[in-house]
Amino acid sequence: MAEEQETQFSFPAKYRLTGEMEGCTDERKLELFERLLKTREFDARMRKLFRQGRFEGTFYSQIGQEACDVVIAYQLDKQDFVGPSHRDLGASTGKGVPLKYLTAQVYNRVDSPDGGRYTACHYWHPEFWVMNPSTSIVMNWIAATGAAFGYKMLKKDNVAVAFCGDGATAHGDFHEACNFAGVHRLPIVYVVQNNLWAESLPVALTTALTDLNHRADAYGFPGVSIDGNDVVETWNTTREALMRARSGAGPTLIEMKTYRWHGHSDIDPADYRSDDEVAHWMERDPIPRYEQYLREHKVLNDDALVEVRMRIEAEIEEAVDFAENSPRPAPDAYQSHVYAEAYPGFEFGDRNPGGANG
Amino acid sequence: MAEEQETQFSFPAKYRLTGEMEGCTDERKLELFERLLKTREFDARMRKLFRQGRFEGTFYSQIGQEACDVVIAYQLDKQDFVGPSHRDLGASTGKGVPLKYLTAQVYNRVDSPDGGRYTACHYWHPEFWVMNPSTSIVMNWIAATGAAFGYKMLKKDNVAVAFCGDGATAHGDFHEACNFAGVHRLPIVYVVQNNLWAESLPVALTTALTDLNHRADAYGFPGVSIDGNDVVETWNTTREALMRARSGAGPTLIEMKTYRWHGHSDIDPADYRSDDEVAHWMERDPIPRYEQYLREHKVLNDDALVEVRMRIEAEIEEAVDFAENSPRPAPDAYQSHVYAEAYPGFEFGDRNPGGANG
Amino acid sequence: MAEITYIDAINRTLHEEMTRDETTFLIGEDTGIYGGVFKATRGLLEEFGPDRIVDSPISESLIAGMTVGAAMVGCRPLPEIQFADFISPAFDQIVQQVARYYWRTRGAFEMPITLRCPYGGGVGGGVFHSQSNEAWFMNTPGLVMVAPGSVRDAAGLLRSAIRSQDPVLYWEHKKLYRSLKDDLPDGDETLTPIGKAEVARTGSHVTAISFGYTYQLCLEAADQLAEDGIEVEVIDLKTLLPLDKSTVIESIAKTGKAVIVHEAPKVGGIGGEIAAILAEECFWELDAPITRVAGYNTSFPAARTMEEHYMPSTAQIAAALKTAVET
Amino acid sequence: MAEITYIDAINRTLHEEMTRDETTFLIGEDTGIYGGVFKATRGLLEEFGPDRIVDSPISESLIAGMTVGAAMVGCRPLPEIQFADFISPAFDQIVQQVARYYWRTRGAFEMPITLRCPYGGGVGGGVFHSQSNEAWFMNTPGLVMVAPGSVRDAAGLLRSAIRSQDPVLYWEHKKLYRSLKDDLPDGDETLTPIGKAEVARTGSHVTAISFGYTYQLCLEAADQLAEDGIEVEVIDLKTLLPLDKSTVIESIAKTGKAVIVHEAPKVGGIGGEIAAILAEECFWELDAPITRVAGYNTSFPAARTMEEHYMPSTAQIAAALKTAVET
Ligand SMILES: Cc1ncc(C[n+]2csc(CCOP(=O)(O)OP(=O)(O)O)c2C)c(N)n1
Ligand SMILES: Cc1ncc(C[n+]2csc(CCOP(=O)(O)OP(=O)(O)O)c2C)c(N)n1
Ligand SMILES: [Mg+2]
Ligand SMILES: [Mg+2]
Repeated sequence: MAEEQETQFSFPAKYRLTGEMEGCTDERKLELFERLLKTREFDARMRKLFRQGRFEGTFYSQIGQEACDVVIAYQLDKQDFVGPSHRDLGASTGKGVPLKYLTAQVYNRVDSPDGGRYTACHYWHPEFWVMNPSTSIVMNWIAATGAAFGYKMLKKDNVAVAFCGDGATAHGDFHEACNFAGVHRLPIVYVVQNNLWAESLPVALTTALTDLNHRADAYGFPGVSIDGNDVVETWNTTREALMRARSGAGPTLIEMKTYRWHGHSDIDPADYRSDDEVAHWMERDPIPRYEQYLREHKVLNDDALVEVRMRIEAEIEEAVDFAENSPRPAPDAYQSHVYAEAYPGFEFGDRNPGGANG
Repeated sequence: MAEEQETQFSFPAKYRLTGEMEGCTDERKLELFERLLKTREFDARMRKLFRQGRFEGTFYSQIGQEACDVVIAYQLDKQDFVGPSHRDLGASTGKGVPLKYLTAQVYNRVDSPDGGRYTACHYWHPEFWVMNPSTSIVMNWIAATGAAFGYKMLKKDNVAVAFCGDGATAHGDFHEACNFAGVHRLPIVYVVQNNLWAESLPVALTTALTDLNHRADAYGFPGVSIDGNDVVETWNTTREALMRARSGAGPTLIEMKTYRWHGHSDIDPADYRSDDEVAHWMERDPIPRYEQYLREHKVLNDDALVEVRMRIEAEIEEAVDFAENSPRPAPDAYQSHVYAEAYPGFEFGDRNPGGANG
Repeated sequence: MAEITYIDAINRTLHEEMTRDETTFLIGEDTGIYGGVFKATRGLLEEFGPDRIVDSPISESLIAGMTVGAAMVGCRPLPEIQFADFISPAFDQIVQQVARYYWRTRGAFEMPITLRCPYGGGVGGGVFHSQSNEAWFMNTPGLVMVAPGSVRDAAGLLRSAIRSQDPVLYWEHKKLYRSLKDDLPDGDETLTPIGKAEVARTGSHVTAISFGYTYQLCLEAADQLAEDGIEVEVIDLKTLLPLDKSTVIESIAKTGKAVIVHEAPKVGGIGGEIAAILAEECFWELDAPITRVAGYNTSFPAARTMEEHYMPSTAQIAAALKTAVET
Repeated sequence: MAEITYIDAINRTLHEEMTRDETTFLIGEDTGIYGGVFKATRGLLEEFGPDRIVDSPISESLIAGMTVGAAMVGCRPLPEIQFADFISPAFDQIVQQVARYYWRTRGAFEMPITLRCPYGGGVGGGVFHSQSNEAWFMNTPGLVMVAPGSVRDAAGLLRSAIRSQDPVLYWEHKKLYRSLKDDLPDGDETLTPIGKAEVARTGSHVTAISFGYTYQLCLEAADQLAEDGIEVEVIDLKTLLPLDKSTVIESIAKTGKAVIVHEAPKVGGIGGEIAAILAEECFWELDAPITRVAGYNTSFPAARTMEEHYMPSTAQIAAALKTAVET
């Protein structure tokens, strides 16, 4: 079929992946592939459902950037802390959060981890230690730094991983978090996904730097820039950074060069950028590049791919059903969990005392 | 006399100043010396007066760090913008603000530029374009960046200079300002005075860096670290940075290694640091080093020094008299200039309507 | 004379005022190339170029704070915060620097800054795209806040704010952007006075006090109640800080009853300040408890079912007004 | 049993609670090596070491915000802001993240965070070392605020705050640090309940409602007025958010008159919320206008002459109470 052909041969030779994935068994290579593809397919399906008006709000597509967070999230222990940003679907799928929670989140339904009160499309799950991301840019960076501090203080072996975009690196909180982590050599890996744009802002208006790894030069820990669409390089770099963090050697900042294929959100026509630019980056699609690598290494063949696709298809189908059948939250369901303790004077409020309230 | 001897021979040979001060006439070298010495003597006198209880509040001594801001401030045009921090006496004295305004500020008297309403010891003067510094660390950094933007937008030839300490570089606003200035190549020079301490915080707990010039690596403009107690090096480095700024080439960040001899403020015993450390830095006192340089270059001799000292003494005497004779502000004098425009509903407040108010 | 929307009134006024005064510049996120996420700044980059229409990095503290230095050297800055929800990183610069600098310098430097701030719920955005944060700034002398509730004032208050020598937070309600249309004559240069509330509808039974989107709901509620013979006086505050006390007090002298309406959570909302003024300065004129109809004391929820529940409604306002009249 | 100061009560409670719970840690500026600029954290570094007593860089946003992640993984964080004036750079993290995270996660993560905040004027510090900023946070559901006005509560509220599962801003008044001394039995483990105000002195003519330093002034004013036969009921709010409405309302039911006292500027101060509650919920019990005695609507001035003028005084409070009684 045409699609499969495309995934195998559509990119120029120079984008062919080479080298070894350190310490990665064939089995895990394949599982990683499945998570990547699942992330892609899930995202594509959500976009379609959004255009069909099946859920409200908007949708932030991550297509094109999957390798940046799936690859590192996949390597984490369940108790490791993940601080995703607004586009980090792969932080959840990479770590193995079942898709049904993610669809329920997108649909803002009762069965999302927050019961539909928090923003759609902000994927998280408390049991998987993927934090509820902050819409407010780079707040998660500070929170993840705090988690890394907590692990260190409590003498736990876990690490934290935080994600942000190129645009987010201009925010004051980016600086305060990195600086603190540098001073205290916290067990954390910072991932900056440089997709060249922050909404409509070109990266040249975010920073005078060409390579964002130099942000780390200000904090006294290593920074490195890699091709975030190269699963092999991403694997090896993140693996090393995680080992550094776990060994007590401190933080690493990794700039991953990547690209979002679609608009900032799905209501953004993204006409601030050229078709050529988009085409150039689609050629560097991380998934077919990795697929070919797996085929070359005899880890994947047509049969296996069919199986993988079927499993993904089934999970997505089920997850969409789950969300669509999950009730919309009761109108006043948000009136809980403001405080953990009870206070005599606290009231949610009553707009029409004595009368019928809505 | 003993003091003079000391200024000439008390520091080790390795601290002897060498090289040329680019583009600086002998006359200006001498005037610069006078400003440095004036800054020192003024500060010492204020410390004495504080211990005598002649004014309230506290006092932030700058002794030891004078070269860091006097040298650059001295080179500015009157319309150039200066954003000092809480310790930057030299930003005002260097730019030529008459001492009487500074004593009046320290004494919080009517004749200070703000009539005693703003914090003592926060030297500024609107006509000399030394902004009213923000006690809140590094706020001036943002304001000066805004001024540099303004100059550029309005196509004025002026530049801005901002000062902060090592501790301030950890603040988010430091980052946002530098980053923006880098993107827009603003006409600004950023001076970080690394005096090894931020109150009681050693610089190693502010940053994992050894040299703070690397903060600039994150912003894509040059950073340089110099001996801030070496007037010659400071002159040449700041001169070049100012030329860069004026020519449109953008910002420079200069880390000046220096030391505050006394406590954070004059109520701080500073017992968090060793006597050895203090002694080591007193040996590197910028003023005698520069004095000897001037003597070696035949710019200064005993007679000239006596004259300089007499002028300084006289100005300080006069300035102290001025402040001490300046009235304390009327109790309600702060009840003005909340708004520039008139609003029918605005009231300063009246605590006892109908009764006697205090 | 053409009908234009609230957001187009903003856009047009920005064009006009930036043409009028060459020292103005606009800085914000996605305000240039994109023309603003709501298109409020559409066409400005093309007209005024990148020196005056600055697409800022994601640095709200810088956006708000850099205006102080720029104003000092002679500019008239027009910063924009993309969503009111993201004004909190700029809070420090606004309350400590922008608002106080004129006072701190005893008048040496005026701060002619207008910071635009799209706020409010009802647009399906969840907790970070729905907040009404005006109350955070009420305890900040030196700051002015205006909040247009009509197309005329969207233009008139913005024009006044830009020409003012004081720092003004201009609260524009996202739900009014395209839902509100009105005539705005070409070339109209109306300056809505800052610091003055307006009795938008007269009535003698009860006073509804509001601003922005909920002011429109108050008008609707007044229409509904008129059918029952209840005459509601509706006050559009327009300026939130400093509040126009006398207009409100005069109205209460007439009606004796006050219902204050806003969207932010009730506790700590600006309704408290208004109620306190009335309870202090026209206590003897009041003949019923002062009621506040406001947002619930929680964060703003995302799912549509909950969002609808959260927003004050015309029916609830009408019910509160009726209860007050029947007291 | 020994007399100790307000600040020593804080210091002692920190020692005790940090000993009791090994997941606690303290982070702030100059809190370790220096023992705090006011010495509130003296001796903690020596006792608990640098892992648990963190001398932070000058990064208030980090100080406040990092506690969220730390709390999630099992810590009980005790951040300190050096002066309340510098809480504004942390405002974003506090109101958007710390206060809302429990709600956002529908209870998945509790936020047992106690942020200490030295506030208030009268110590000669000028505009950046004198502010009373509590009102900024009043519109933030999810946040708790306490403000001890006595030595007992300095300990008792701090202990309760630290053991609470909610994020608490703990406002400690700098002027009370050493001016207030009282008995505090060794080993005392009193937990002042959060959310409860206290009728600290009973009276039937008028109610003075306050907290912190001005609560002490209210007690003084009540003493003075007692000599004229005026019986003032004094309420120490203790918790500012969520307010204990019923204690205040009950008192007004008795006295019919309310004078609210705080140091922050009057407009937009928390007195507005209290007045609004009274005007809404016990309107019929009121028989005089509600008065607010508060800071003037300007920034806080530096020179001593002006500072003294700015601070509410016992005489002014007494005068306002008397006026209310005579109404
Ligand atoms: C504090 C804050 N300011 C502004 C926004 C609005 N906003 C949401 S995403 C975004 C751009 C983010 O760009 P980048 O960090 O590069 O991430 P990307 O969207 O490219 O993944 C902006 C400005 C926000 N969410 N938070
Ligand atoms: C935002 C803010 N936080 C904290 C303080 C309190 N404070 C005043 S000076 C200072 C240390 C500053 O250190 P540094 O920047 O190195 O300057 P130095 O005093 O050494 O000149 C601190 C923490 C402040 N003024 N502002
Ligand atoms: Mg991006
Ligand atoms: Mg320092």
